[in-house]
Amino acid sequence: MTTQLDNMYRDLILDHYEHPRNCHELSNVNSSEEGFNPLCGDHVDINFEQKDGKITDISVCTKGCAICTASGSIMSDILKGHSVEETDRLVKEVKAYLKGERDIEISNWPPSLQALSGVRKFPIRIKCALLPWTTAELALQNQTKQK
Amino acid sequence: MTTQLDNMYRDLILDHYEHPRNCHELSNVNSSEEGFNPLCGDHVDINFEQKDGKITDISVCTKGCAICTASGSIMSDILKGHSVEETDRLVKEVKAYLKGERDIEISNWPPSLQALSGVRKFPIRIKCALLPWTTAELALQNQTKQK
Amino acid sequence: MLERFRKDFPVLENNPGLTYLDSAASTQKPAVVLEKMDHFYRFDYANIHRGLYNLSERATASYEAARTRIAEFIGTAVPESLVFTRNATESLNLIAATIGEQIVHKGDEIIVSVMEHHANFVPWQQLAARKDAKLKVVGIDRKTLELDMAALESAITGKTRFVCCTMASNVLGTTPNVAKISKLAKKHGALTVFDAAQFVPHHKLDISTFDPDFLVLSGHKMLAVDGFGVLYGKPEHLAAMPPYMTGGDMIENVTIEKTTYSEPPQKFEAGTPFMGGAISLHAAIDYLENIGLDRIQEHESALAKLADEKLRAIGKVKLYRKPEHIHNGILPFNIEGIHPHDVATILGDMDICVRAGHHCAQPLIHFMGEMAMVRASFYLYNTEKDVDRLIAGIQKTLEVFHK
Amino acid sequence: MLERFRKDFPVLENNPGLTYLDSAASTQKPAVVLEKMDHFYRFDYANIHRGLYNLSERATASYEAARTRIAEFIGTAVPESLVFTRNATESLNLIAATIGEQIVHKGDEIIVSVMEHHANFVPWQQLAARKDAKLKVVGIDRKTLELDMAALESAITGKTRFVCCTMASNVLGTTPNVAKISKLAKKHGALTVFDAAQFVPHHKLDISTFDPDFLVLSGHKMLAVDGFGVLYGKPEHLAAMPPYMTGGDMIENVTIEKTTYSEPPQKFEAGTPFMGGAISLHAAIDYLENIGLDRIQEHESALAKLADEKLRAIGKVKLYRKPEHIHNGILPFNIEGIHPHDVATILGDMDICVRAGHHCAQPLIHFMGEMAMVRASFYLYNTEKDVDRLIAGIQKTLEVFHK
Ligand SMILES: Cc1ncc(COP(=O)(O)O)c(C=O)c1O
Ligand SMILES: Cc1ncc(COP(=O)(O)O)c(C=O)c1O
Repeated sequence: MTTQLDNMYRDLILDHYEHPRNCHELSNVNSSEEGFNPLCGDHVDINFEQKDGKITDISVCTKGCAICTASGSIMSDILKGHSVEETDRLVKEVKAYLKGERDIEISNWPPSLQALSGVRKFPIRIKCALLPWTTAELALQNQTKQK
Repeated sequence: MTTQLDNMYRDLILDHYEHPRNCHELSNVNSSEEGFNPLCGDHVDINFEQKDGKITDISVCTKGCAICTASGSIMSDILKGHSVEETDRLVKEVKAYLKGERDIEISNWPPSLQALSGVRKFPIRIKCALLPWTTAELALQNQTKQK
Repeated sequence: MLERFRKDFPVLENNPGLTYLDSAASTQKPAVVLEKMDHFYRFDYANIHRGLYNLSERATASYEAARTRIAEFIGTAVPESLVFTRNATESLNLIAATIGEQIVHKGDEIIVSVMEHHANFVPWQQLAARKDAKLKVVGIDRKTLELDMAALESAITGKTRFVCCTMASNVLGTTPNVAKISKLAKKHGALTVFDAAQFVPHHKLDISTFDPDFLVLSGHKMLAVDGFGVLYGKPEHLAAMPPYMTGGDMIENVTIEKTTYSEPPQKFEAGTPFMGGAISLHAAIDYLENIGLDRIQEHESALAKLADEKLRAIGKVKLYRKPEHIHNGILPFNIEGIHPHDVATILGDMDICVRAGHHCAQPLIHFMGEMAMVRASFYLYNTEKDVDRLIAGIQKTLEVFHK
Repeated sequence: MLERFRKDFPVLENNPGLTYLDSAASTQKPAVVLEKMDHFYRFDYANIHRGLYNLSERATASYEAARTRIAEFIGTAVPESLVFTRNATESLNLIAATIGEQIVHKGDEIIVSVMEHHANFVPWQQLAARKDAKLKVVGIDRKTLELDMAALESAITGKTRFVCCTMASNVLGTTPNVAKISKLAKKHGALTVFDAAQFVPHHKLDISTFDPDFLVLSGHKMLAVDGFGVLYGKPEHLAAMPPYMTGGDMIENVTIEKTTYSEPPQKFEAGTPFMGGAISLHAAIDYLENIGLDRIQEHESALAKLADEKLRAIGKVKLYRKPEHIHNGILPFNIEGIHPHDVATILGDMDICVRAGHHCAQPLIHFMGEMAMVRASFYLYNTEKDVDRLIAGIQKTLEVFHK
């Protein structure tokens, strides 16, 4: 087995896959979106609770592959408590990084987020890692539009 | 130039091309048909005058290549005076011979008709030689149906 | 065994260590197929039809010889009943867009099986939607995974215009009884459309035994190159159908006011066709028949059964087919708790090529209660070593996921 | 001159004595194109899309690299605006059957030129008939053989939905002013469909200079193998258009009730595509640009002009193009009193390959008052010797017919 593969299926990723965080009912949903990846049949359901421009709670429920599930779970851990603006910036940064669009310094990212980097060596699986992020972005955009 | 080609463009053929016989008005048309060959744009117009099961007059007017024009002209010379049944048999024989469907003894054919044999070496041109004959056949069939 | 034929496949020679188990998606090509096609381009190439010179006559002859050979291969003596297309998908779309448009009306019914590839599902679903007709989906027996003939019998009525069914499921490998289906359809005046894309690489086909109205296949699934497919249609249907595409080589006469069309099959082959594809399928059929489809079927089934046995022994692997039903190389499975795409990625990393996902058969996958499946598909060039490597790969996958 | 490239073409090497003057029907293939395609099948072949292993990723990368290269070649930075088809004919049918069906209604108008190939004529004629719309046919100037721009200007109205025009006539070689046509169409809110099949082998194309709505081409007319064509569509059109064919690889989600489709270009590429064809066109473009289209155009025009001159000198030959208008290798002519098919047969017998007939452009041939024409078409691999052989062939033809 190649080290690239090892790198993608790190224990941290597998742990998030086996025990995805933050899939729960929210008392108050301010924005939501469903995402779908026809490649894997991955399906992700994202809900945000917001207050005063801050994400007060988030729910991410994934049915899918390890990469997508872990990515969504990691994301849910990180976004909680951030401002909507910060979130938007981070989502864009993660997307750009995964797609390899530009050089991005990730050493100041939370370690769990850094663990996603292994997927960059598997171009066809990048979509799996991206799905929760693009879905979150859409959810926040929808919400912005509604205002 | 190959002898096959020489054989196809015999003087007799060229003469029938330059001076096609029997393109004229009939006083009494009993059956007629137009034939069209999309390959060359060949067009042939055939009219029969019949009486008591005999072909009393025939008109064949062709706009087309040397092979088609000559074939129609030769045919017009031969069919006149034949019974409809004989004609039908001869048309079928000529078709089968040109298509190479079966061995046919042609030594008792009129020399002008034998001259058409050169076309057999040029499969793509066989259609040109066939057009007047298939059109004549259709004309006679139509007439039979009308009875 | 067929070991000695493996060396005929350059991709396998040029990628040492490759275990190619994705032949149901597309087969590799034997050198002789590539060489015959290459020879055509190096010696005989010209545009066919209407060329009044030897090169074009030779190209036309090769193209039409392929038609005759393919006709013989599927069991018809009428080469003109074969239309050349890009792939099975186009063949099916052609049927739906021509005779489908002609004969399906509001309130009519179209029957498909739940195990169709999207290519034999979506065109009918869309036709039904356009026409306000009803799409009836016939299920499969959950135990045997065979087509539910009883359900088909109760679904079919006098309003049924088409019965569209695969001859071999690309996911399950099951092979419906086409003779029965054909008979039933005829009784109700429905036309049959059989998708032989996945059948004909593995099983001897003889359409004269069940008289389909339409049948389709794809060259790239049977050792020919991609980009070339076939549509068989009964001559009387082809004669009555309007053309699908219009343009050069399919017209009889064009005036500004009006166009008249050529006879089939030219009527359905607008524009310059893929002559090289026809030649490659001709060569592929020669190659397949030289080995013998019986032997190929026997070989690939034996490998699939062996893999089935070894996977069962591992435990944790869910196998969908019963071993006694395996009679071709298609083997679908899943590992508990590991998504098929992760399985395929780990196998792929070890150069073991399998397919994972919905296999363009979402209705079936949902019917089976799954999100996706892994499919290993064996063909004539696979060996027991490929089985061993697959097993090693699955074991590795379990390790990675700490199972 | 380009003499040294002739040896790159195996058909010419393998058929000594062949004078191939039918490149406008289809070009011969350089060895490098055949080799790159062959290499693909021997090293990298697998079905693209959804394959989670290296071989499939490589195949996908090669296929998409071809898209990027072809996009660059025609002057767009958006590879997704290119849909891969079988040939120019399919590309045109696709347009007529999707957006054509969408936007043409009763009383609307479609404009075509009289010099269209049937592929860009019949689909519009049939669409107009289906929709009870009006097909307006714009003529050409009988002297210059150029498109009659004044006629086009007076034909176009606010009801015109499409202006469909060739960029180079396959019979006359004339090249309409697409920038003017495009501007005029935009002014009236009509969409443009340009047939570049005969233009792009000889002339540098840069769509950014005239911004067409749609444009089509065929690989086999520009050194690639047959069976592969391209449709360029503006991204906003492609996004709004319904799919043409449905099936695998073009869907997002299929349930028994409903199907949703992928984004363009996948939406229009149902089923397994012709990957080898894409790779061959990629290689062909590299080869063409390496020589330079300017040089090719110069070379072939010089040969056509030389032939023109020598044919005029014989007398009895009717030449349709004015020498000063020749700027590519297409040369139509007729011999008085000898049918074009007889001319081509005699030339063919001498291994001189020309085309005779209506060239899939019957409206034009009739407009010119002819039944048929002979067409010699020169390309980069032709030489002055080919011109000499053509002249000798014509002289022989006159002899045979005692002229
Ligand atoms: C101007 C023009 N358009 C369209 C076509 C059709 O090309 P294809 O047969 O490759 O679809 C041709 C080829 O003859 C052509 O010359
Ligand atoms: C059963 C079946 N039908 C149709 C198809 C579609 O074949 P193609 O992509 O060659 O059109 C496939 C290929 O995946 C298949 O397995």
